Amino acid sequence: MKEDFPILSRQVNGRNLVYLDNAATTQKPHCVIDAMNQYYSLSNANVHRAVHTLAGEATEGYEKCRSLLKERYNASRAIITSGTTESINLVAHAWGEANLEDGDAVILTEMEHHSDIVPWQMLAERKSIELRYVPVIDGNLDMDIFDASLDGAKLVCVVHTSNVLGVRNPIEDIITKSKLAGAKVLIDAAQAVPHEEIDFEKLGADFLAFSAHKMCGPTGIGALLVSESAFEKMQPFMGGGDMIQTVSITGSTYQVNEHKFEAGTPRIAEGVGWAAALEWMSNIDLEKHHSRLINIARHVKQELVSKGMTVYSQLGEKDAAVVSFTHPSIHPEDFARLLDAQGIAVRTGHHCAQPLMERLGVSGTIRASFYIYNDEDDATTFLNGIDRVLEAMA
Amino acid sequence: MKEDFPILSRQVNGRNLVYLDNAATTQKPHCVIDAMNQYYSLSNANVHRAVHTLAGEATEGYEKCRSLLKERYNASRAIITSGTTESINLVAHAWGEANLEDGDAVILTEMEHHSDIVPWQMLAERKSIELRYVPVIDGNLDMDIFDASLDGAKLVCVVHTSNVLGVRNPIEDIITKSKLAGAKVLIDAAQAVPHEEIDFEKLGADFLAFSAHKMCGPTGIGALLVSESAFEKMQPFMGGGDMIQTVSITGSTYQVNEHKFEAGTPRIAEGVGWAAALEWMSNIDLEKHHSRLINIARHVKQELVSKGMTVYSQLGEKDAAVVSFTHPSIHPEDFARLLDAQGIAVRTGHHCAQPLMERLGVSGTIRASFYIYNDEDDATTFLNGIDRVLEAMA
Amino acid sequence: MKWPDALQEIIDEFKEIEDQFEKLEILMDFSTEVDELPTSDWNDETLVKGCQSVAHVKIDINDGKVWLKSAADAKMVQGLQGILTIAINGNGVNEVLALTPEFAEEAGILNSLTPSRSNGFRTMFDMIQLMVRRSQ
Amino acid sequence: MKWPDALQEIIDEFKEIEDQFEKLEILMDFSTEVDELPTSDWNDETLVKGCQSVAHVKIDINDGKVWLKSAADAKMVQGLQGILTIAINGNGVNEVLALTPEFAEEAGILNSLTPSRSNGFRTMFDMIQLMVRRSQ
Ligand SMILES: Cc1ncc(COP(=O)(O)O)c(C=O)c1O
Ligand SMILES: Cc1ncc(COP(=O)(O)O)c(C=O)c1O
Repeated sequence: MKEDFPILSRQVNGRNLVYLDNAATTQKPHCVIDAMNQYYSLSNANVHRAVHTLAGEATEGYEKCRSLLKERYNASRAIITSGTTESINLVAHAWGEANLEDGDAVILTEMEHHSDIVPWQMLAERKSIELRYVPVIDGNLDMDIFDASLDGAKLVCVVHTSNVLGVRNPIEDIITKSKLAGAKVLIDAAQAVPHEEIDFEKLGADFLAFSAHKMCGPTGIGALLVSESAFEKMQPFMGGGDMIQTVSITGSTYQVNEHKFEAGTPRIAEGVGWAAALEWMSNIDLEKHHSRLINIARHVKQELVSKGMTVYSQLGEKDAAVVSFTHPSIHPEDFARLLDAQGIAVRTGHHCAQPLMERLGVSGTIRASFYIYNDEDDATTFLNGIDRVLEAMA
Repeated sequence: MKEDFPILSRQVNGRNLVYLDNAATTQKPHCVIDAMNQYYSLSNANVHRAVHTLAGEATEGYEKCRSLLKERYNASRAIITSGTTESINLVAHAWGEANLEDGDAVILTEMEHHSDIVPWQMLAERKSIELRYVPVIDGNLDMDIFDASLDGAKLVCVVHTSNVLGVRNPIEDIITKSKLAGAKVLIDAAQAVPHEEIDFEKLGADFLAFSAHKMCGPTGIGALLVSESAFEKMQPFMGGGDMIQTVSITGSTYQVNEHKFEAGTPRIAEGVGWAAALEWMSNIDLEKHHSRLINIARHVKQELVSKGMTVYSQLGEKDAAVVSFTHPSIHPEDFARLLDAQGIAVRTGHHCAQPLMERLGVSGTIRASFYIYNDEDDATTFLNGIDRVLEAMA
Repeated sequence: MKWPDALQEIIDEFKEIEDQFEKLEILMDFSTEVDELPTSDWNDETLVKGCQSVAHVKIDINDGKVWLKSAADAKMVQGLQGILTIAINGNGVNEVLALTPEFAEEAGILNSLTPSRSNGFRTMFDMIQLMVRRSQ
Repeated sequence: MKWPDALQEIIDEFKEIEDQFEKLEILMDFSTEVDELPTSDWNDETLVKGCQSVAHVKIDINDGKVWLKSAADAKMVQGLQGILTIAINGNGVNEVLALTPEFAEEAGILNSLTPSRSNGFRTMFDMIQLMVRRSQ
């Protein structure tokens, strides 16, 4: 697997790179890099409106990304955005503005990424909407409080898999209960799609947001899957070319399909690159990798605990292989920098989840997140790297 | 020059590609393609928050794009967006919502691209704002009506260079008068930055929007330059990671610099690619190319007229080399398809400027737009191609 | 897939042509095969939506046989309509419903059209079959 | 650029080290050089903004000589503060104002830090010089 990823043969500070910052962004296989290269070298053109050959190829390349998304996730509507963050903001504007009213409640959780908090706080400032946060206890959502919060909620926004703890929330349960209570459901699947297969239709959620760059695809592109019933209720968000049917100085009419929400020249090369990533991933057995990686993560956790670290990740059966920890005295940034000096890339800080940090009672953690190209050797190098840090700081 | 652009040695329908759809998007030189390739192969990581080496390189690469933009255009604020369309929508939301009030007037022109019309129509629906359209006469803005419209206007939105006619509007005059009248000014520079040097500070506009893909850069990225006085008055648009300082369940505080408007993982590889394009362009003498291209365009216009076509472009001294025309009986799409069969790429349709089409009294035009890598041979091939179409359709 | 003879002949004719320009010329020649739908019969039901140029189609069924009337402003679309006219006119409902739009790809016509245009063609094709199904 | 002797010595020391880990160890060793700013003196004026970890700096000028007091929670930032302490303490106002942050790059320290961190360092450095200028 590693040989598919050019960056993994790179040296950092004189050592072979061990990349364990996968929850932030994943690396790209050759085929993805080549697809974009090829697009720019052979087919680059603007899409949709022109009749010339390049424009046809560019349109096919871009729209193929959409068809692959619909196919892979079993969705009838896939809006292409710039990433999870824009996808969620799109829901807040295109659906929220039109369908939420003063006094309505939106349920969030303390485990959300800032991208699934701030858009709702901003909406709550434009309208008087009540935001109800489901607390986290022992690294999991407090489902009793969730149940109790449902009454009067019009929308439930929940992260499928936490980028800090790796915890995979009981979203099936959450969706069922929310639907029963008459609430729409938005799933932040940024960390989910890289780790498990998802059937959007079957899940029954209304919105599912994710980014290409966290699943071996390019930066600058992501998607929002939408149920038909929610799609019908969405008003345009950004205005411009490609999202209109007619424009006159007295008013405009809009496209009826996903293009309605894709104003302006779209992310064409990015769509081509993501399509290549989706095709590449269709040959990857995520489940097999998942069990392999969760075992590695559990081993790493055990070792870290025995070395005196506090580990916040529970690493349950279905959780992602994300190990968040702190050392009782070494500052996370010193820790990360000393690992980087050994070629090991991990992340430190609040991971864009400050409310969760507050709940955990820390200002930040060190996070090692494993992905399909990581193996036991990486874990060993990482643990040896930790030992060297502990020795140096002793 | 052509050898710098890999796509230009491609064959289309058995002929050498002659690419004359540059107003839709431009081609990319090797160095831009290579820079992105290299980024993904060597430095890919998420930006800003991590301390590891790759993240440092990625951040430097992305932020270099911003510094180059500020330097090239002499601007103190450069917000990176997904393109002109998002830049204009950003102004409508981040500045418009906070600074326009019921009853205020916004001036647009009939020459605007849909991306500079629809966001204002949508804002006008959210607030009662009056939209005043400056008409086009003989291919130019009616400046008398512009002058008469200024009273009570809070914002003037005008396209620097038309994507349909190539006409370069008297924006210096427009800016001076607007400032005198106390109105802010937004310039749609999507077609301007590829063709002329721009000094944002000196121009004195408040907002300048453009896209990388129209100036040899990648898709999926663009910018909004903002004056300090307007920047201070902008409220956040999209919420998420990277645009906040702190997030808690009781509320959030925002970044104070451009990051405030760049929510979520940014367009990292795109920033790296655009930086390469900006560096490449810094060695291009745009003025020299401009006089070369406008002469080619004028020659093409003359020939088209002598062949019985109606040409809508005036092609004045400072206009871009964009030739829009129709044939009295041949449908534009048939025309374009028969040119494509000869390897010649032109655009047909309304060019996302339906109000202008209405004014010109056509439903669409055929548009040949020339760029720095086009030469007289391209013009000759194009004109010969036209002859073959005329013969076939005679 | 096996096509009706008349259609197969057309496909073969196109396949023999290499030059794309000539292919389009032949395509336009088929415009003379169109059984013209007069503008007075144009309405929202006959309009092909999603097509970049204006196109209209209408179906009549007489004694179980299908007849296509159509019109378009672009010559290439007329050409496509002409081919459809040959493939459809005078054939039984079941034969028409058995057609698929892939013949245009096999003939190399759709290849020469952009997706948005080929979508227009698919839309037109689907519309015709829907009209046939509804008129039964 | 010519650096003050004490600083030049430090730069040379860093330049001799190849291994990045060792470089960081040496950097942290300089944390002992910090003249500690007690938490009771921390305030919004002393806080270095834009630094990812908590850092504070304060300047005293006595008889035209500058003295730096500082504190930070991360050891590497303390190390940087330690180097600044050596470069600044007891020197005249003009000497301090003549310093530029590039010495950290020359020593290969900034290279080993990310831009956001090096921005933190630059911010800290700029803050100190501003404080010196203001206290004159
Ligand atoms: C004048 C003008 N304005 C705005 C745009 C929109 O740019 P983009 O599609 O890159 O957002 C374009 C290009 O299509 C243009 O030519
Ligand atoms: C759970 C979660 N939600 C949302 C995001 C935001 O994704 P992006 O930055 O790609 O918009 C991330 C990644 O940073 C994430 O991990």
